[in-house]
Formats: sequence, C-alpha cells, structure tokens
Amino acid sequence: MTRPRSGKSDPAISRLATVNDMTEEILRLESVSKHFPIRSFRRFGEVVHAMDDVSFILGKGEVLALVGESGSGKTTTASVIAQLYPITSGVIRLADPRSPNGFQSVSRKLSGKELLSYRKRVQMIFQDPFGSLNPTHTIEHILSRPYLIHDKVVRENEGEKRKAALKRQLQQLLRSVGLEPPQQFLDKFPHELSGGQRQRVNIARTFSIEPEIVLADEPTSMLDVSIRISIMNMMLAFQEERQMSFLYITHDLAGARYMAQRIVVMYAGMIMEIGTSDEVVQRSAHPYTKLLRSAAPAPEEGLMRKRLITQGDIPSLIHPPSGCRFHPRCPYVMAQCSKTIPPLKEVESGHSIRCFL
Amino acid sequence: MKETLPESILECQDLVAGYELKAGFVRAVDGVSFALKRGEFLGIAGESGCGKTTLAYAVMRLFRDNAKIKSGKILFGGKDITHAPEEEIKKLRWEHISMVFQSAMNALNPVLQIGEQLTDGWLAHKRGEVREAKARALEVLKLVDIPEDRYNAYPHQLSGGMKQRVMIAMALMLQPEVIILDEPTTALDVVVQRTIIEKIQELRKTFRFSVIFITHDLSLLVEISDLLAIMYAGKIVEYGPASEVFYNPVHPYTRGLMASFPTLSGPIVRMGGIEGKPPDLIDPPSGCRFYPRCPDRHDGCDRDTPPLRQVRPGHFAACDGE
Amino acid sequence: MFKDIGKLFLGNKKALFGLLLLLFFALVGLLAPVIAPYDPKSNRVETITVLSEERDRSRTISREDLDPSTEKKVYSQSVTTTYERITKKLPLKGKPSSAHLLGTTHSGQDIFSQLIWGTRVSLTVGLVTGLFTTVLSLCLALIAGYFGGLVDDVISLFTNVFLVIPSLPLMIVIAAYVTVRGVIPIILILGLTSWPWPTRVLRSQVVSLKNRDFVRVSKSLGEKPSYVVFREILPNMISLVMASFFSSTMAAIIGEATLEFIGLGNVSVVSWGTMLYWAQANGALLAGFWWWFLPPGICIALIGTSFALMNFAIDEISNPKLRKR
Amino acid sequence: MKYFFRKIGLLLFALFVAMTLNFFIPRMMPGDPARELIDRMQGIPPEAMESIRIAFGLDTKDTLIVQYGKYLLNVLKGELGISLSRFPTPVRDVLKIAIPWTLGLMGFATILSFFIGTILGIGAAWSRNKRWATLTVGTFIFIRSFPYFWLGLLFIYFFGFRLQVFPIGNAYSFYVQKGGWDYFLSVLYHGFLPALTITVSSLGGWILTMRNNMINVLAEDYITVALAKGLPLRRIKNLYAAKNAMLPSITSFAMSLGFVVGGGLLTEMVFAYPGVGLMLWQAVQAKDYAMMQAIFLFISVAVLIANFLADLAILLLDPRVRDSGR
Repeated sequence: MTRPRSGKSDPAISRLATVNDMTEEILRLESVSKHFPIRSFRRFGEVVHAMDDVSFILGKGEVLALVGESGSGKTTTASVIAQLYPITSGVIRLADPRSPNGFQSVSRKLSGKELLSYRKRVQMIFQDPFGSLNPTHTIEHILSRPYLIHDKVVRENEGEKRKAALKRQLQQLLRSVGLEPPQQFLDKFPHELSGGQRQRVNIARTFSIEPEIVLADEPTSMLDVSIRISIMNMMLAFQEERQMSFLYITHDLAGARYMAQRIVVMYAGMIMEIGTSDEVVQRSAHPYTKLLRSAAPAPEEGLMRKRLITQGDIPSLIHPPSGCRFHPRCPYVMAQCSKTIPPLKEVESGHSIRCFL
Repeated sequence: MKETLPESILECQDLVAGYELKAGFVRAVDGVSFALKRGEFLGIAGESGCGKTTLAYAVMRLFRDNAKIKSGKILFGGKDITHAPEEEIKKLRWEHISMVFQSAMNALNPVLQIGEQLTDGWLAHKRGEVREAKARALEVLKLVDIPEDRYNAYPHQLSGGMKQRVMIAMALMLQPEVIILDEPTTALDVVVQRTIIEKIQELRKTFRFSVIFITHDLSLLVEISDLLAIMYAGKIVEYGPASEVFYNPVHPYTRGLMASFPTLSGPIVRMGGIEGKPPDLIDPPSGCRFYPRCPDRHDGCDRDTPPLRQVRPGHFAACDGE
Repeated sequence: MFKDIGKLFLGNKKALFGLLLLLFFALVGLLAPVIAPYDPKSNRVETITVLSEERDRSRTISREDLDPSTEKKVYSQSVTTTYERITKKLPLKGKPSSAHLLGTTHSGQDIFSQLIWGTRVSLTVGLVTGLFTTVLSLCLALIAGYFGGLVDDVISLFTNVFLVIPSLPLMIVIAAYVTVRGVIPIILILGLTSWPWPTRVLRSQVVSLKNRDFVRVSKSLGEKPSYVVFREILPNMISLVMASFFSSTMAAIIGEATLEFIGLGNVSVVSWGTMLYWAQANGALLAGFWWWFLPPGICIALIGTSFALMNFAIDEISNPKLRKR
Repeated sequence: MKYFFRKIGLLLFALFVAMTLNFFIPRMMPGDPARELIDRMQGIPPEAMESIRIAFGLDTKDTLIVQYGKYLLNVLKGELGISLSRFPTPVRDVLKIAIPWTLGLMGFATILSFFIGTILGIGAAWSRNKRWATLTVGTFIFIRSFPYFWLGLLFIYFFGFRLQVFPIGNAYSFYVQKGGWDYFLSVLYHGFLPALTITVSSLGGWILTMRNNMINVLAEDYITVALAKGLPLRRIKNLYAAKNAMLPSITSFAMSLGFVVGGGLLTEMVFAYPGVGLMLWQAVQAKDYAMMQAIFLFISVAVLIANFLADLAILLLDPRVRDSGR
C-alpha cells in the first residue's frame, strides 16, 4: 500500500494521460429526476425540483467531478445513486456482468438482498466528518461493521480466530489511511480525533467494503484548507490502486480539476456543462461555469483579476425559472432563454453545454 | 515593526490572550504584534484553532466569561486601550472599530427588523435622532446593494449573502476607522463570496477605512490584502506585504499552506499539504511550535523559539532555517 | 460512552447530591422492617415477657436427634417457659416523644413508622410508573420518529392533543371510575396520563438523530433497521431518556400523593399520600399537629429535589452552555 | 395564516378528543360504575331515577354510536346532565357559580407567576454567576418539588392557624354585603393565600425554563454583535436576549398550563375555595359522576383556549412564525 506522501507514481498527473481512453462504463444516469414532495397541506402537490433530467456516464476507474453551488442538486444526485431515496423518473444503470443485458437497471427503490448487493458495489462518503461517526461507538466498532454486514472477515489460516482476523484487518485498514499506530486509534471515540482523522476513518469505512463506485460528497469542505489536500491525495491513491470509479462532489472548481478527469457542472438541479477537466476549467463554455471560474480564488493568475459580475441568488427549486434555470442571473441572457430549456449540445467532442450560445 | 509609526491606527504589542480553563491557561494568542495603518488591508490566515478569532475578540475587547488578555498592549490611534474602562471601550467599539462576524445566519437578532438593528447602534452612540438614523441606515444599505424596502424586513427573509451584506452595512453605520472581518464568507458559496469581497474592496477604496480580514483560506487573502500575516498556534509566523509573502514564502508553514490549494490553471501539480495537527495550546511544545510538523526541521528547533526576523524589507518570518 | 456519562454524572456536585438523596430514601424503603419501630397499620403493640423458666425438668435423647452427618449425639433440653403477653394500645393523637418520634395518629398508629413504610410504597410507585411511562413514550417516539410518514403524523397529533388536555382532572375522573382501589390502578392511571410530554421530547430527538449523517451512513452501509434504531440512535438518547425517566418518576410520586390525598387510592395502604389523607381527614392541621402532615410533604419534596438535581446535572452535561463557568 | 388555521384545527380536534374521552371513560371501565350507581340509587323517587338514566344515556336501547352522537349534541348545547349531589339542580347551574371564582383565582395567580418567574429567570441567567441567582434558582427548585396541596396546607397552618392573619376557607366573608368595596377587599383577603400557593409553587418552573432558554440565547452570536455595537446593557438584555428567550418559554407556558391548573384545583380543595376545584373534590366524594365529567370538560376547554391564546401570542412575537407558518 502506498501512502499518499511517499507515492511513487503521481496519481494526479498520471490520470491526465488516461483522460480520453475511457474504456468501459460502470454507471449511467439516463435523464434522472428527483422531486421531493412538500409535506404541507396548503402547498399540496407542489414539489422541490432537486434534480431534473440529469444524464451522465461514469467510466470504470474514472474520477468524475460534480461541481455546483449549494442547492444545485449535486448532493441529491449522489444520494439517489446511493439509494438513499428512490428517483422520481428516469433510470440508473449499473454495469452488471451477471445480468443478461450487461447492466442492472434501477428505477425504483431497491430492498432486501438486492439493496444489500447494490450497496456492496456503490458506497458514499459524507461531507461532515463530525456528524458521520456515531459518538457512542469506538472506532473499532465503527470500522468492524462493514466487515460483519458484508461478511468480509477473512481468516489467514485455519487456526486464526474470527475475532483476531477482524482485528488484523482493521489494523491494516487504519494503516492504509495513515492512522498509525492503529492500535492507538481502535479504542478511541470519534470525539477524541481531529476533523482530518475522523474523515480518514470515514473514508476507511467506505473503502473497507471495496465498492466499485464511491460517491464522495464534499469530503473535504468542512476541513481546514491545510488538511484538505492530504485527504484528497489519499482518496486518489486508493482509487488508483483499486481502480475504483469515483464521483467526486465539490463546489471547488480547482479541487475538481485536481481530482477528476471529467467535470459535470450543475446548477439548480440541472446539468449545465460536462467535459474533460481542462476543457471545463480552461475553456469554460457555459456562462455559469465562467461565473464559477471567475469567482474562484486563483492567486497564481495574478492579483486583482477582472471578474464576471452577476446579481441575484440561487433560484427557488419549488418554482424554478422557466426556460434556462440560469437565465435570471446570466449576463448574456437572450429572449429565448426564459422560454425554452436549452438542450445539452456538444461543443467539442466530449464537451457539452446546456446553452443557446 | 516594533517602532510605532505615527500613522498606524491600530497596533498590538506582544499581546497574550486566551481562556482560563481548569486544566490551565490556553494561550490562544501568544505574543502577537502588528501595526495597521490607515486604509490598509491586513489579511490574517491560519487553520482553525490558531487563535485568529481570539485575536479579533481581544482587539475589540469583546471577552466574556473565562476569556482574558493576559499581557501585552493594544493601541488605538496611539492610545493604550488594553485596560481602558468598559465605558470607554463601549464608545470606541463600532464608532471606531467595528466587526463583521463569522456566521451571518446567527449574527442578526431574529426578532428585530433589519432597520432597527442598523439604527440602534447609531442611536446608542448618540449620533442623532431616529429620523437621521434611518436616513443613514438606508444610505449604508444602498452601499451594499440592498434595496430600501428591506429596511423593514426580518433577518429570516434574507438570503445568506444578503445577511452578510447587512452585517457589513451595520459595520459601516458609524464610519469606523477599522473594520475586522472574521471569516465573513466561510459559509457562503463561491459566487456570493466573490461578490462580498469585491464589495468590501470597493467600499474600502471609497471610505478609506482599514480592514483586518481573518480566514483559513489563504488563497482568498493573497489577491485582496496589502499585508499578510500567517498565524500558527497563537503566534504570527510570517508577516509582510501580500505579494512578497506569496511569491517568496519563508516559513515552512506558509509554504505548506501555499501548497494546500490546487490551482485553476497551469499543469496539475502534486501537492503535499501539511501533515499532522496543531499543538495543544495549554501546554505548547518548547521551541518552534511548528517543529513537530515541519518538513525542514533541524537540531535546535525544539529548543529555541525563533523570533520574527526581517528577511527582506518589511517581510518578517519566525524561522531561522533556510 | 456510558462510562463517560457516569464519570461526568458523579463529577457533578448536583448530580451526586441528588443521587445520594435518592439512595438514602431507597435504603430507608428497603430496610423499613428494620428501621420502623412499630407496625404502621396497627395501634397495638404486643410485648411478650418471660415470667419464669424452668430448665432441666426432663432430658431426652432420641434416635431421631442424632445428626446423620456428624453422628454426634445431640441432646435436647426441655424447657418450660411461662409467658406473659401484654397488648398495649398506643396513645391516640400522641405528641412527638421519645417513644413516638413523630407522635401517633387519631387511631393510634405510630407516624414515624408510617413514614418509613410509606417511603417504600411511594418510591416503588414512583419508580415503576416512571419506568412504565418512559418505556411507553420511548416506544412511541422511536416508532413515530423512525418510520415517519402517516404513523408519525398520527402519533404526533395525539401527543399534541393529550399534551394540552390537563392531566390531573383526567386522572381524577379516571380514578373515580375505577372500582378497584390499589397501587396497580394508580400506576396505570399515572402512566396513561403522563406519556405525552416525554413522547414529544424523545420523538423530536429521534427525528433529529435520524437525519444525522452517521445514521445515513449506516443505512447506506447496509445495516438493518433494528440495528439502526437500537445501536445507532438509541445510545445517543441515553441522557434524554434518563432525564425523562427522572421527571416522570418525580411527577408520579407527586401524582400518587395527590390521588391518595383526594381519597382516590386505597386508603388502607400506608404511603405518604394516604398519610396526608388521614391527616387532613382528621383535621390534623387545625389541631396544630404539624408532625402529622409536615413530614410526608417534606419527604416528597426531598425526593422531588433529588430527581430535579439529577435532571439539572443531565442538562448541564448535555448542554455545555448551561455549565457554570 | 397557515399557522393560525393549524392551531384552530388542533384546538377543535383536542376539544373533540376531550369530549370523546369523557363519553368513553365511564363506559370502558371494568365493573360498569354507572350501572352500579343506578343500583346504589334505588331508594330515590322514580322521576329522579328517570332523569339520571337520561343524563347518563343509560338504559336506552340505542347503540353505542347513537348514544355517542346524542351525547356530543347535548354537550354542544350545554346540556351537561343533572348533579346527583345537588339533585335536581342541573350541573350547568352549579358550575356557573363556581367558574368565576376559579377563573379569577387561577388566571390571576398563573399570569402573575409567569411574569414574576420570567423576570426572575431573565435576571438569574443574566447574572448567573452571582450568589443571589444561584440561591433563587435553588430555592425554587426545592419548592417546586412540593405538591401544591401540601404547600397550601403549610400556608394554612402558619398564616391561618398559627398567626391567624389570613382566613382559611371560602372566597369572601359571609358578614359583608355582596358588591361594594368591603366585599372586594374581603375577596382579596380570602384569595390571597390560595393565590400565593399557586404562584409560589409554579414559580420554579417558569424561572427554570426562562433561565435555561436565556442562557442558550446569551451564547448566540447576535448577543456578541450587540455588545460589539456598544448598545446599552438594558437593551441587550431585554430586546436581544429576553425577547428571543421568551418564545420557547411561551410555548412551554402553554404546555405547563394544564399542570398548573391541576395544582390550582388542589389548592382550591385545600382552601375550601368555592371554585371548580372544590366542586370536583365534592363530586368525587359524593360519586357525582355527571358533575365530575362536566368539570373535566370545562377545565379542558379553559386550558385549550388558554393554549390557543399563547399560540397567538407567539404569532405576534415571532416574525418567523408569522411568515413561514411553522
């Protein structure tokens, strides 16, 4: 196991080489929508349009970043893929070699065995390192659960007891996320760890199942800037080593570029732009991406840059703007923008935007 | 920077402040000195728990409960206010130094209208009548691009970005010489964050007040500050003109911070960040406090506390390494 | 976690004092037969004295008396004893004296003994009712909070409604209809009228815990609902469950005293409530017999205070803002 | 507005539940106490028997549902049956005499203790490291643990019996003419001890609630902002801290009202104060079931309405509720 700091190959750079030779797809969303009904008598029948017509493909071994501000629907996207809620319409296809047509289609809420085997393949990392560990359990207990639920305790030899085998695996796991010496961490409670350490435990728990797809929902946004990069490196190292597919959700365009081969930009529940990281960041085509790009701090580009100016806030998702959802804030707004929703069109090969421009 | 410059409006000299706990005194701010000139923009960066918020509260003398200033001096306009009586401080606050707090969500009283919260400070400082107060409030709301009709709104009727702009308007009410901004944009989205920062810059240029901007996100500060101070474990470890600190960082901690945020342009470079966690401030390590995490440490780092030394004109760093 | 709570609890002066107070009363209740000098229900004291004893009138050794294990010979002595049995009636409405620390009742029972025995009944009723109420409301809260939806709506609606229907008059009406008088009906009545408040408090915590990330994580890891409820959610509610157990118990002790004072309990049971009932019924107050009605009230208040202090401590432990700084 | 309608809905539903309970409790009990009562009343004149039957809805051939419907209708019309202990006076007429006393005594005492408790709670939180604050809170926690009726007994003993400065029963002196200044003074004089009992017993609860809310609010950022603005401390205490701390306190005022009213009933019993509480006690002693149930219904209605008013007060005080209808 390579630790992030000592890494022989540099995952961030090596992934640049693999940008376009995406071989197999593992997950595909086909115009998936998620509407949350409002539980209120007066507003009966109204819904929150958290996700509308979202389609994208995740390749095997690929890191795909989902970028957007709060309320853009990025967390909802991860949650529906993780089967935390059923989707409203559309279909989620997960590659499945055992199935006759090569994939498993999910359009309703799974349950029982089906759900368990789905979850074995798709796992989520949550944003809040403080909230995602149960304060009443020890790290040992927390980390041993995935092994017990998914029956992953492996005995080295006949003589080894199950308990000892589990302990050995846990120690190995902690070492792999850089929490050393492991014995010291096993008996601790979450509140005795720092934010960064907790997030490492979280990530370790997710990886222990060895899922094929990891949905990471802003895993570093609540951490100090100085710790973020090492967590990002660690996830990359894992991903690289096990060839997992990664959906990396963030609001930070620079972080997305660092992690991912391709970027999906979402706004108010819809995909605005999708393309390779460099295309999206360096040659942003959608006005919203341009706005994000110009708002992000980038000291390396010189001090006091000229910015794109917009006004207004993120729109209500109960009554989303007609036509393009970005039109009320768009500096290049045209007449047709408020009437019809622009389709996702390709500007270059593999680079599409939802804009009339 | 020990010598007092005549035009410096706010100055801290060897300030020690923190919290009295059962386990001992937490030296959250430990020997901090800086001088802020009129109209200057000082950025203070450091990870959470480095004492930057305590520093802001100490300067405002806003300590409650077990927090206190242990030693050192705070000078405002050349006058020592470290132990000035509460009545005097009360007059100083808001009139001369105001502050924008971290969480705009909780910084506004939910049951009072925006207008009332804007005017009550003004009235408390006896600047005039209610009618004039309202006129002034509408004026500052306009400065931060908030429509007049929001004067009678309650905080929950505003979005996060608007609340933060109201807080800035509130800080501007009495035209103070210094405004302290404590992580004013942390909870906000990138686009809103940018709007707020641009607004602050614009207002500063118009009204020539000084700003102390505190954040953990160094990448923000570099673009907007004149002066940059990097804080670690209660101490300022590097201090100097922003571009100087950014292009020629000296302290290993500063360099670590610089290597902590990926860039938007240029080749994707593998970065290291900073491993480990900050020390316990009740019982800090001897010598340089960054020593346990420092990649360039050498013998002696754990013995002597390196003083701030000038590496280039106006650029100081507390490290004796190369 | 349990250890931590325990440590914090014992480290808190208020909690410790409350706990000691409760333990004191529990001990009194447990040792009532030893401590109480008289039978609390009887106004007679029987003393048996030996008038004369004649020893060695006969001496027998029989086969049956041989101890089989040791095979030693056991001798039995025959003693003829002459007793005198004196049945003394206790004074009626006696003032406190060295023989009767708190005097006697109108029919001559020892009040101090009643107080000791009353501790047993009052404390038991309180604790059992507290437990019953807490378990009932915890179940409702977990069901409503965890499953949500219609179940939650229905349970919440009824909780809110019963919360505002005054419970004491309801208790009185129910108790008046119950033809069986005794401790168990009282426990049931108290339990069935006091569930809404703890249910509401516990439910809102279940809901907030359910939306915490660690619960979502454990669901997405594939944990079963029973594990999520009992191992993820429940352990985080210990302090609140404890708090509602303490308040329910405290309310039950006062409630029991109240019902009995009105005469809706079994007045022949000796408890603090019935003591007050008899004191009131016999005009102890207007005769100035403070020793009859003051002590039961003070005991109730002391137990109440002990629970209040423990609750206060739990508040401080779970909400650091309330701690003294 | 949504909030308002929701509260109205809750009020009506709660009333319905109270009436339903009232109907079903006697019918669900083992041993059928109502029937037992009829048996017990064998000696009375047949017309009286008849009216009891009618009052209870017993002895009719109607199904339970029809009986229930008739009962609801009767209650809505204000027909509460006939009092057994004061036969043949209708329960309604007996209640009419008692209600003003209870409303007066309890309304006054509750509002008084809520205000004093809230003010003390604000003070106790504001200067919580001071000795007097700790002492006040501690004292009232102890007092709160006494049953209301016992505290009443204590007051009677000391002020009525020992010191003989206050009367120990009734709501006014029989020697004064009704109406007029003397009568008013006499009412105040007689009401003092019961009111004191209710106030003192319930004070602890309000102090504690308000103190805890206030301490939570004092830790909020907007308090720090207010301090930073250099506002006068009085303004911070009242408009920034107390006003916010009041909101949950009013909600719990509504919740605890039922409890206080219960305590108030007991206080009336102890002081032989001619209100609803004493009447309830007499009804219990006399097994006057119609009376008991009518009193339960009346108290429920009163508490529900008070609750509703508290909810409206929140509507006035909290702009967030006004807007979102939470």
